[in-house]
Amino acid sequence: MSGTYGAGFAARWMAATAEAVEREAGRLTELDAAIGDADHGANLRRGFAAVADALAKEPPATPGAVLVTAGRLLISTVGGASGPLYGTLLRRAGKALGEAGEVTRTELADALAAGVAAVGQLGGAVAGDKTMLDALEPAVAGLRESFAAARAAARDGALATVPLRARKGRAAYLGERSVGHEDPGAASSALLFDALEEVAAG
Amino acid sequence: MSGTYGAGFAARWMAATAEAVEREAGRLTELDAAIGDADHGANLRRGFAAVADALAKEPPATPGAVLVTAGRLLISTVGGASGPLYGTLLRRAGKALGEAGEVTRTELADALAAGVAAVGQLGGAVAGDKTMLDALEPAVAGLRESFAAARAAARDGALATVPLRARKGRAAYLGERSVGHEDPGAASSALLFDALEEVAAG
Amino acid sequence: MLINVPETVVADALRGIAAAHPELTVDVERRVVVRRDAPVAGKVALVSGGGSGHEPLHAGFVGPGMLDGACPGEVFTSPVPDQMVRAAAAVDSGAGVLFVVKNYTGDVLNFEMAAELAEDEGIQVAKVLVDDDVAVADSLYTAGRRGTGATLFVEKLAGAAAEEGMPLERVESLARRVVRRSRSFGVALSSCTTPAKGSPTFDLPPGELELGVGIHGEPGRERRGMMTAREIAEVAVDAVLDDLRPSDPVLLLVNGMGGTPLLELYGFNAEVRRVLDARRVPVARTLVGNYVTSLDMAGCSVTLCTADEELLRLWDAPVATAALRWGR
Amino acid sequence: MLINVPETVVADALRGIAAAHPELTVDVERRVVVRRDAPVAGKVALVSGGGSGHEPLHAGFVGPGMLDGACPGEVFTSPVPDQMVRAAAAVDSGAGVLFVVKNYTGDVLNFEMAAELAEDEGIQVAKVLVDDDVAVADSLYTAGRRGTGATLFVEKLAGAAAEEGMPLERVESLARRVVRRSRSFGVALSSCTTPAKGSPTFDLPPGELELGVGIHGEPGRERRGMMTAREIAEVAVDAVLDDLRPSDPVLLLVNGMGGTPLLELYGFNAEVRRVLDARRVPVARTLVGNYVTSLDMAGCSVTLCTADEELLRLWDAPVATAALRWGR
Ligand SMILES: Nc1ncnc2c1ncn2[C@@H]1O[C@H](COP(=O)(O)OP(=O)(O)O)[C@@H](O)[C@H]1O
Ligand SMILES: Nc1ncnc2c1ncn2[C@@H]1O[C@H](COP(=O)(O)OP(=O)(O)O)[C@@H](O)[C@H]1O
Ligand SMILES: [Mg+2]
Ligand SMILES: [Mg+2]
Ligand SMILES: [Mg+2]
Ligand SMILES: [Mg+2]
Repeated sequence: MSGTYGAGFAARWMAATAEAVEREAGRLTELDAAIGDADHGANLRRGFAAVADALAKEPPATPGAVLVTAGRLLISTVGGASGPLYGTLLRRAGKALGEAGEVTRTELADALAAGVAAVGQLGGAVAGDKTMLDALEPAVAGLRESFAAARAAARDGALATVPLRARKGRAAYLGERSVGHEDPGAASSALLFDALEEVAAG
Repeated sequence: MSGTYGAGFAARWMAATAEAVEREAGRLTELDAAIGDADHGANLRRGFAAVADALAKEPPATPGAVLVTAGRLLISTVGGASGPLYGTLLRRAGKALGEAGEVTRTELADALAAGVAAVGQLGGAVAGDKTMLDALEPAVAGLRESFAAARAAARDGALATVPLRARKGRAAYLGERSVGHEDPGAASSALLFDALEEVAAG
Repeated sequence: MLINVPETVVADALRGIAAAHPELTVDVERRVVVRRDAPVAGKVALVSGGGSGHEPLHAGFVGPGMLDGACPGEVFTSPVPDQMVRAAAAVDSGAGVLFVVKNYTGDVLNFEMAAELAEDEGIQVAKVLVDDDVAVADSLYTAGRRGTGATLFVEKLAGAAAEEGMPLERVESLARRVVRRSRSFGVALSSCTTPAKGSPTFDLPPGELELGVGIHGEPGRERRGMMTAREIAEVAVDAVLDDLRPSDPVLLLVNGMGGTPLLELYGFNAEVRRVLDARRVPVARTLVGNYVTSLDMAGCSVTLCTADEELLRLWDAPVATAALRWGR
Repeated sequence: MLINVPETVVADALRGIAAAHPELTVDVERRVVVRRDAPVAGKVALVSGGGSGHEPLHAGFVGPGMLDGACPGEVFTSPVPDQMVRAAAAVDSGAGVLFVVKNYTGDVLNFEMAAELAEDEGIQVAKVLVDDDVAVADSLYTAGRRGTGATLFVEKLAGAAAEEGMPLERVESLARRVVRRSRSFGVALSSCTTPAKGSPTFDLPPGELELGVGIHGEPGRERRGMMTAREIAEVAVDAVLDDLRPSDPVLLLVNGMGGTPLLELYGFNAEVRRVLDARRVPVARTLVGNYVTSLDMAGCSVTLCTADEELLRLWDAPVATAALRWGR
């Protein structure tokens, strides 16, 4: 199954992410309460609600424009660490997609890889630091295979943060005490790829 | 059994009261927490400890002087409503005893009656207002009969405050919600007469 | 609790005040705080005091333009007459002393005794009784209304009057005017915990609140299920306005009980203002903060004082205390 | 909680700030607070911001002698670049803007983006990063130390420097000097409760405490059984002095986390002073109060800043904000 994906698809992805975040906001906040400051759910809910709203009102014409718009809006509405990071992820991915009206899964994976690299550069984290990168990197690698593989890899990556000791973000302040908890940003990244697979599956 | 009572007796009375208050401070504070501000136990403990201390260091020569000293010290160390009221009770009673080296139970009852009247005048409360007066008045009446009767009357008077609605003191702010609780000042007044009977019984 | 032992809480705090405020003279032993430059020649002096646990009231209000001296009692326990007499003696310049007394049996009785003793020592003493809390029935057959937030208005305005050089009887009558024109209503969202008891004075399940509370952790007149800030503002403001019909713009104190974050207090102020606007009560000045507190209690109170030109001038007059400070 | 709904807490507070402080211009919609007289001709402007829930930080420090503008984010969430750019544009007189940034990933990233955008708009921007919390390991491989109490020192001292007319690069280097010379350590006696979560961020049984906490309700480095104020003071001061060996008298901030009564804070200050005396660290100035808070969290922090003559002069310089106010 290898079709192409247009602006409608990208918009549905964002809408599905908004729904997933809305549904899981409580869990994300609980995860953040354990090793952070208990706002991750509220942050992403506010941001993706704004994204879904804007995209519904004025649907951009290309998948790249959808992601750039989403990224900009996240930066303008989320705040915290996750706002600039998720915003950069999507904005950079959108820019990488260029003006194309339809893109392949591989092109999407390439674009997201550029986005993930930008997140790494911006936040200074690397894999294993117990951040969203621990879900994003494997997810993008999986996406080269299939949407389902991306989803599974994101989930696994998120769960694999549990035994890690945080070296970046707020959880790093806890030192050893951060061990044993799932990173909230990794958990929300998994939602992004849940939504992507669901939308792709129709 | 109708002997006379000297300065030593009065001092032992105050010491026994200090012990009783020390022992019951927690209960007095709990009573005050329910309808007041949770300090009655600490207030009286501070005051009677100072009284017992001072009397042990410099024992006055007459029962009257003992009570005047105790009253003055309560005024200087307790604060709150109970400080001036208990202080006045003992100071006025001590003054009423005059210079006598030994006094009878009846003379003590007369003196305490004067003290109780002064408390009424100072605080503006009357029997039934749910204050220490509801224990003090019957106790002094009982004292004309015996120490045991005084003790029993004080206890009964204190317990009889439970169904009353407070009209004076801090509990009055609660209105109807003051009903169903024993008045802390009445409860501590009962301790005073417990101690008196115990000391008289030897 | 951030304490050593319950017995030394007040003395420890006084040592800390002394360390932080060289502009105050603190007698830790005798529990008296006075402004360093007291007595101020020719000036009427103001002395207040009451139980501790209401900080910054009163010691935080000692300084030019407000109190000359304060006597902190044990937590929630009126100070003793000895403290008040000592404070009066330390601040009296010969122009007399005004005792600012919150209307609680303990405070009233102890200040009364102190006034007699001070007069015996040749100090001219006047007293003003602050009783602003409309949650409490005021009659001869009760203890009367409690003194709460209006104490700040009385101390600030009478303090400014004294600083201007008014004689004792005018400062006293001004203070009474402020009392007459001020009313408060308080709400608790949690109990407080006194050091002596070590656990909450009353049980208030999260999600419930007590309407009409005082500042001593005593329960209020009525328990309710949780209300929004908007609803609480309506109840509090209307309770005050039932008793006080302001003819002039008001001074508004939106006071925190100690445990309520400033973020919430400011949000509450927005709702209070909305209600006052709806009731057509103009607000001349607003003060938002934790000023007349009840240890760590969560909650708030609203105090209104009907101002006039003189009171506004006195409000705006310079004040330089630990907790209230403005003007030159 | 004294709120309407969690979603409007920040907007409600801004309406309340606007109502209480006519000397501030509050853009509730866009979440920017600036001093009414901004931009001040020829003066370098200071802008800070961060998550809400730390009040009076930062909006309470806007005014002559301190900040020109503040951007409050959601509770414990860094504001977004749009707010910062707007604040910078509102306060820039052409002399440039200093962003005062607490070292948290979110604040750093958002302020970085804002700085780029502001420079695109022709505003000269400098940044100072405040990272004073010694409870946190500082290395390239961590997020670095958190910014806490020292933020107050930076905003006050750099604010005074800007008010004196120093150019941007001198204000910036002064701010960096203050950061270099400041260290903090915090202790929690309870968790805080954010409006969004509605229950305590972490469970802390009464009688236990968390050492080395920040100001976002995050747990600390270590949990301990209850300690006395004296013991806590020793741990906190010694943790700071391990990292900062003051050569000169210090500025001391004894800060409450929001839920600790002032009575206890002053008592704690007495113990802090005792430890500093024992360690022969002279204290030049002391500030005690709830300034850099964590909603309703009970607890405290100690911040020291090694002063010098210039810093003392700048500390004593007049300041006129909602929460800090002295001098002419
Ligand atoms: N430097 C970083 N690089 C990558 N991801 C990070 C970094 N710092 C934090 N994060 C991610 O952000 C998440 C927290 O987001 P959020 O709670 O919304 O922001 P904040 O930490 O500012 O409260 C963390 O769980 C982590 O996955
Ligand atoms: N006006 C009064 N007349 C007589 N007794 C009073 C009066 N007011 C209060 N009391 C007594 O004082 C007791 C409270 O004492 P205490 O708790 O020590 O002082 P406070 O009420 O100032 O905290 C009450 O239980 C009551 O018995
Ligand atoms: Mg977070
Ligand atoms: Mg009491
Ligand atoms: Mg009391
Ligand atoms: Mg956050």
